[in-house]
This record gives sequence, structure tokens and C-alpha cells, in this order.
Amino acid sequence: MKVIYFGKIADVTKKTVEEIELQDKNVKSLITFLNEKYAINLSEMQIAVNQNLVSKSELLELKDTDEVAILSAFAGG
Amino acid sequence: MKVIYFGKIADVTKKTVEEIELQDKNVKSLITFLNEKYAINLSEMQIAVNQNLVSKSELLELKDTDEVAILSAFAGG
Amino acid sequence: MKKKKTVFIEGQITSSFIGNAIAKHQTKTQIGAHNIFLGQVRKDKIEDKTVKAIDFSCYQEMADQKLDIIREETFEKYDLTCMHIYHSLGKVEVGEVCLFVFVSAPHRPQVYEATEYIVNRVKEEVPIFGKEIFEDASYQWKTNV
Amino acid sequence: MKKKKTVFIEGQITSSFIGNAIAKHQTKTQIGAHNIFLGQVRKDKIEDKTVKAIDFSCYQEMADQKLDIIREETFEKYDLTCMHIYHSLGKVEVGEVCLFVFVSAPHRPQVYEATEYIVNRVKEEVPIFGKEIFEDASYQWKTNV
Repeated sequence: MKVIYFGKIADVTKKTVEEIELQDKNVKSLITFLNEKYAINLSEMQIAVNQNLVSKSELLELKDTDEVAILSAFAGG
Repeated sequence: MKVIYFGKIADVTKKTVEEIELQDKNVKSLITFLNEKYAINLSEMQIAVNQNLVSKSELLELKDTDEVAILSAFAGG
Repeated sequence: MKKKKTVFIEGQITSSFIGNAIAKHQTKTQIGAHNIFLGQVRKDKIEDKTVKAIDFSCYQEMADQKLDIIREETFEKYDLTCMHIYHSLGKVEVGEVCLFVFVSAPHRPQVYEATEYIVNRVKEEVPIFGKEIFEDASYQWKTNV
Repeated sequence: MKKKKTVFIEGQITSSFIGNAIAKHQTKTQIGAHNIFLGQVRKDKIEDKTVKAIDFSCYQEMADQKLDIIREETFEKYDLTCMHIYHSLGKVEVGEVCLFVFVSAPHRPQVYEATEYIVNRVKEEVPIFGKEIFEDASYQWKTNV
């Protein structure tokens, strides 16, 4: 599954895109992965699936065709 | 007493300034004068004495040194 | 002595005048938010006539005094870095700008309301008069209602 | 097919760009009121460091979608003739403009609130990221709170 990183997240992961293999393809296990690999806390990230923010407590399934993006806090304007 | 006219009022009086002699030097009799000479209605005019609007029902005395202005509706902006 | 502000501009307020006013504020680095209101002469239809231009005049001494009061009371009411008010005198054609209110502050929350407050007071309290000139050269006196 | 709007501008939004945008609206003679919001990069002090510039980036596909929704819902909510939103990408120095929201309507009552509504939604919902670069070349990630 391809995951893209933006803002501070990309700064921490030191990449803007990554191919990730999860046992359970859902939001929860993606968060766990990011926390374990990069020590990114839940409060520092937002998750967008196909350009829409999703709840971080959801067990939403992720498909390989989904565009999954990990975003830091918005700072426009 | 010198009276100055602005906007539609000056259009009706066909002058921008006029020397007026009133028996009773007050706002009431000035209104009567304007109504009789130019047929300007009370509702069409505002009166400023020394750059401040005054109530048209007042018997406010007018001094020769006052700057008296008759103004039509404001239309700025 | 307070510097006398130039508020009245002969004819339209051009887009380059507005652009320059914005550019001048780039050195004020405590500003984070600007809000600008522009009044533009509308091609109104009144019965069978169409507005072509507005010819503005004013009672200058009183207008200056009222604008000073509006400025002072706006600064008391809102936390602004600066504010500017410009109004046209003379003929302003349809599509041209005749009122330019420019408000700047460190943060944005109050700038919208401050702008609205200034525009409303300018319209209600400042002795400016406008002749709506129609396409057939007849006219009527505009009133702010 | 709807024309794709260009929203993102590389670097600062110049005062001449803003002036041109205003000039282009003079042919829309049904407009009586414009309201413009400008976000300017503030020389903030954070502890002992001073902001020199903000480096903006965005998640473009999502940003475009969110901006489309904001535009659509603003037109539904307010009676506007037109609206434009521009945001900088890349480096914008202190004193330069990075956000330009431009709202126009026949009459003035709703333009202030519509502008505020758009600015708030852009800040909250559009995935734009900003690195605050300090004078000593260190940086921190900006957050809209």
C-alpha cells in the first residue's frame, strides 16, 4: 500500500512517499506502524483516504487502490 | 446670517450660499423660510450648525457667527 | 500636530492606487491581516433609465471632522494597526471604485467587523452627496437608504 | 466542463496582482461592493527567534477538492457575483502576502461575513503546510490554532 507524507510528517519520515505492507489493512494498524517506525504521535497526524480526512479511531479498511495520506497540522493563510 | 447649501438643496435653491435675515434667529424659523421661499420640505433637509447635525424640531438659537448648512440626504460610498 | 489625512480623491480610485496602498503596508511587519472594502458604482436601472456615473460632492469641513471621529472611535473599539478611508469626489463612472476602506491588524478576528463598522458610519454620517447621472444625461440625487 | 481555477501561486501574491484582479472586475457592472482579505506574513517572535519567511507546501489534489467545495458552499450560502481565492506556495518573506480572498456582490451586507467564512474554512480545511523559517535559518512547523 502506497502512503504519502506531507508537512512535518514528511520532515520526520524523511520521505514523501512509502510502500507499506500491513498485516491488517486498516487505519488503526497504519497508525501503529507510523508510531513504531517514526515515533509519530496520534495527535501530530491527520489521515486522509482518497482526499478526505478519516477518523483516527476508525477500523476503516484500506484498499491497495486507496490514496492514503498522512498530514501534519494545516497552516494555510 | 450666512447659510450654505449642499447636494440636492443647492440644486433647488440654485445657489450654494445665501445671506438670510430672520426675525427670530432659530432653527424653526429658518425651516419656515426655506419652505416658503424654495418649497423644500422638512423631510428633504438636514441642518448642521457648526458642522454638527441639529434636531429640526429644536428652537435652537442661531448666532451670526454660526456656520449654518442645509444638507440633502447623504449618499457616500 | 496631527498630520492632515487626505481622504478625498478627484474622480475614481484606481486599482493601481489600491495596489500601491497595499504595497506600502509590507514594511509594517507586525501586520498579519488586512481587510479591504471597495464600493463600486453599479449600473443600476431606475424605472427605464440606466445609471452611467455618479457625481460626488461633499461638505468638506464637516466631512473631515466626521471622518476624524470615525477613525478615532474605530481605533478605540478595535485593535488595529492602521486604517485608511478614501472617497471619490466628482464624476465616477459605472464600474469604477468610489470608496476604499483599508483596515490592518496583527490578527484577523476583528478586521471584518471593523471594516463593516467604518463603511456603515461613512455612509450614515459623512456629508457626501451624489448625483446619479443617467445615460440620457438626466439625473437624480442618490440617497443612502 | 468547469474551467480549472488557478489558486496556488509560486511565492508572494504581489500588490500588482491584487490591483489587476480588482481592475478586471470593473466590467462587471452589477457589482456594488467588493471585500478583500489579505493574509500577510508577520514578523513573529517565538521565544528568542524571529520569523523571516514561511515556506508553504500543499497536498494539491486534496486542496483543490476542498477549495471547490468551499467555493460551492459559499455561493449557496451568500448572494455573491463572484469570489476568488489565491494562496502562495514556496517561500513568502515577512511583510509579503500569502492569502488573497476576493468577494464581490451587488450590495454590501453579506460581503464581510462571506469573506470571514471563506478565510476560516481555508485555514481549517485546506491541506496547506507552512514551515516558519527563522532569521538564524532554523525552522518550525506552523500550526493554525
